[in-house]
Amino acid sequence: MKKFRNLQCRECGRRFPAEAVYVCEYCFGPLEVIYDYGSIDISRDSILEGPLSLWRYKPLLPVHTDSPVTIGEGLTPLLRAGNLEKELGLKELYIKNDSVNPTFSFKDRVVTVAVSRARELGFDTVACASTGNLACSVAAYGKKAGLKTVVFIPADLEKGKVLGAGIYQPRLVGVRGDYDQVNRLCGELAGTFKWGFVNVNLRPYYAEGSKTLGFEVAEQLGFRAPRQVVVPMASGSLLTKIYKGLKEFEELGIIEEAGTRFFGAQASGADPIAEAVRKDEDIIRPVKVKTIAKSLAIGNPADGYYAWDVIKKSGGYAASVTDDEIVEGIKLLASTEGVFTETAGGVTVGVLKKLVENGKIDPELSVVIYITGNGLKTQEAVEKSVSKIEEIEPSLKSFKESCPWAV
Amino acid sequence: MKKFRNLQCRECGRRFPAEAVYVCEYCFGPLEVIYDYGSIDISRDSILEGPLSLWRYKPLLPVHTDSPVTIGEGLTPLLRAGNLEKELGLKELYIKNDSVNPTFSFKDRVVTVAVSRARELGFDTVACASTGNLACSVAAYGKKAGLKTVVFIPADLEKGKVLGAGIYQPRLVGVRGDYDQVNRLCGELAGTFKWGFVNVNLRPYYAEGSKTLGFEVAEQLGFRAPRQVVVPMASGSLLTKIYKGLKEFEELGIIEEAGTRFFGAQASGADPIAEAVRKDEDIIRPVKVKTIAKSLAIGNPADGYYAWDVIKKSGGYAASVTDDEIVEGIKLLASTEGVFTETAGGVTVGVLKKLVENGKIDPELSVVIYITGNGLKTQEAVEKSVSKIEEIEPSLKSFKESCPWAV
Amino acid sequence: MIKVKIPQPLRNLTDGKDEVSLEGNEIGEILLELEKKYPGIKERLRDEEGKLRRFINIFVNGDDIRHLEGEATPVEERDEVSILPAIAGG
Amino acid sequence: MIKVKIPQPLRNLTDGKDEVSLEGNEIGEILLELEKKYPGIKERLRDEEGKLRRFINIFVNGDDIRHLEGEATPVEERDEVSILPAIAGG
Repeated sequence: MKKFRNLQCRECGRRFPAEAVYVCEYCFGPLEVIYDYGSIDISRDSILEGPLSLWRYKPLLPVHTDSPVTIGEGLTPLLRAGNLEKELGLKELYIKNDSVNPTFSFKDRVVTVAVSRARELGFDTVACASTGNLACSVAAYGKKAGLKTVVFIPADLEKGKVLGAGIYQPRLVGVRGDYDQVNRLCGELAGTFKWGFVNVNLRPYYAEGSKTLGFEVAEQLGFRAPRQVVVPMASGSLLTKIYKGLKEFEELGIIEEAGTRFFGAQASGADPIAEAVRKDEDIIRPVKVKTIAKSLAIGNPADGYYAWDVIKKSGGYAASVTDDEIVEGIKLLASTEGVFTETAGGVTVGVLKKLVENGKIDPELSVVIYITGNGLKTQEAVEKSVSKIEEIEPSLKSFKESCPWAV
Repeated sequence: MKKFRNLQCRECGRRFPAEAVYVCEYCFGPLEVIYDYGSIDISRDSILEGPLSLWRYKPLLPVHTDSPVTIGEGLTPLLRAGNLEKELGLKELYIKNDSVNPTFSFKDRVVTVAVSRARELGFDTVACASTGNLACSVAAYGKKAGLKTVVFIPADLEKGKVLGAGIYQPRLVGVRGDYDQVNRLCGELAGTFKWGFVNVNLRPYYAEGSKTLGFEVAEQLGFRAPRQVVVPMASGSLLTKIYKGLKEFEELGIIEEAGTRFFGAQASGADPIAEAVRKDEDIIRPVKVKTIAKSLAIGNPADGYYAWDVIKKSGGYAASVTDDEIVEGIKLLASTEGVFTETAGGVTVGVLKKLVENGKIDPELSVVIYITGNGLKTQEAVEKSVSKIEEIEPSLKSFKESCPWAV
Repeated sequence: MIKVKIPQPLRNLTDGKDEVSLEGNEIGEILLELEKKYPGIKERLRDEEGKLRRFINIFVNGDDIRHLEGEATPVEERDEVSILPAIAGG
Repeated sequence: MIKVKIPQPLRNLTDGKDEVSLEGNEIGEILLELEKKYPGIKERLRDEEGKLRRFINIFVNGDDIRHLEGEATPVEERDEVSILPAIAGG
């Protein structure tokens, strides 16, 4: 008995075979993997006995293979944030630190699933359109899988991200245009070449990897769901999948129902979902993006409606923060909890602060914030915000003279 | 019953109280924590039920506190390296990927122990002398511990490492001189200020953190020791402590004795230990260092004699590699296994290759290589070694014309 | 004539063409022409109430018509109109 | 006179002084003077066979004497001699 056979359109409900399909051919709605939960065997014990990676949740991931393509992704630390609790006046705050995945962002969760599925579907080439983090991840997993690997990026991408992907030696195609154009080109290429584009024709499988950020947090809290979560939003997919992960655990009896409230975090220059929540309108109006949080810079989010829906029905909220608040968020997290995150993490911390201050987040209930990427990849954003060097000669005398604070 | 009360000189055997002592006051030998193993309660089960961090081995670490200063360090992935096995003709190769620690190097293992001990000993300030990785780690853990934090670095350190430490907002003192001079100054300061210098007066506790790289690998192999290990060497401390970790597990009955052979990896421009092994002399001659592997650039290694001794008595060997071989090692690991390491990791991979080629490593027996740091911190070393970008216009036509390899 | 790029899922309705040329001064008129010329397209683009489905995106020279004047957005010779699904993260 | 920097563990033998001035043309002579002037220092610096202990490092103007001519390394006015433990990683 196979645990999944079909994809289903979230809009019109039409079903498709579980192959590499782009979007619903009828209405363009996103497709989702449909599981036969009755045939799925998973329990607290089976999870605890599983590997020290997200593959301990394999029964709930859309691959059949017994040898997924893995580099040890997932099972990242969940940290109790005592200093930040005091700073913000919260009772119980946790950081899910996903900056320590193999290629240093949460994208490894979705890519390990997508590349495993690509190999299972018989592709000999994997590809993606990316602004950085996804490029690094696809390059690494494609090589690990022994597949041909082609990564499409905007030609003017920051040096650090080009290097972070190029080191794995993939084909690296720089498209003269913005991420939008790169993505559209990949949509066209997916119809022309028989390649597995992880975030295009493999998207239904790819997206399921994000559920593991729901599973893990629940497991790490002792198999209970957090009462409140703050999740960064670009396309909105991550938030909806964390919700789905918690729901699956609830329905399978692995955790109790907790009524988790979902809070969405966006950057002010790219916040169509947060804007719809604020205005209490169920229309996501596309925007032209402008923010230092490039990994969140999507103006027309594919899963925006579903993210909006989860936020509303869970009793959560959404907010956005400016570039300055993003940098302050990065500094705050580093200097209180020792976690150095990229700009997207600054968005999450900044939004947490804002939602505590305006009373949307209940300070008495547990909160988990999702930190999805690594600060070493967006160094330019904080160059002016690190400690100044106090220069001295190599002598006790010079130190005492130059650093009068030393006692 | 306390599990430890004393430090002991490895040279002359004199004992000292377990406080913040620099070196043996009598003969300058390094001091080591002495445990009362009879009072230590640890088993496979107690380990498996422990936290998902290196604190699952707490009974064998030199702190008494129940609340160590932690950011989720350790329990990093041990990866089966199938592609690299084929490339090098090995039967069973594993990568211990320590680049995904909270501040992205293995230094978090030693610093979590040192800072926890510093707090326990009543220090209100932690400090260190560093070339980069240690600076990042002490800055993060010092802040997390709520202690005053002072980091000493050479004033001309690379921007990326200054930023990686400075983001946590420590006091950052740039000493006009090389690492040698920074270290000597800190030796003097440790005698003047009542501060805990993690790699000076807290060194006996600090160094014990490295044992966890022995414990974890054994646990992750299903509670058995690897037959061969390749370990990068700067001061030589890491190699001797991995040995000590395996020995402790053997003596406590947690693993069977395996006769693990220890292989040491150094950079050609900083290889006094490897040189002594090659010449089969028990004298470590200090050298003036010159290598791109800055985190291994120690010319007069404090634990060189002990590392040499472990290598010799275990039936292992040592080798060193040039700057070019280091870069090739980084590329090889990234393009086969999807792991992006810093220059020290390139040294380890390059030495592995060399020792397989010259027959010192037995290809039939299991090998574990220790990857201790993250490639995003030494980007300048590989700038010229990443995939070239192939630039195109955002159209199918331009793609097909410019990338004839695409089929 | 205005060039309209047809996405893959709709090409079985346009005889496999990935681009068609149509007359019209506004997006609304262009879509009407498209729907007339290729029966079946209308129900793919619009819901029961006749509104454009929410995952259908229409661009004029790369700009989403929701940034412009919606279906009243004017078009002229040499403009390029594209019909595309929403963008996934990356 | 040559200035010799005394490390902390030996200062209880030098009346707490962190620097002493001594006569001599070679490191060996300087050490002999030091050992004479401050009884007890000799056994701290040397093993039973009279060799410098392996964790004792002696520098002339920042250079390890093992890079130079060992105890035969010449010294002259204004040179700075330091006695230091080996360096730990960082």
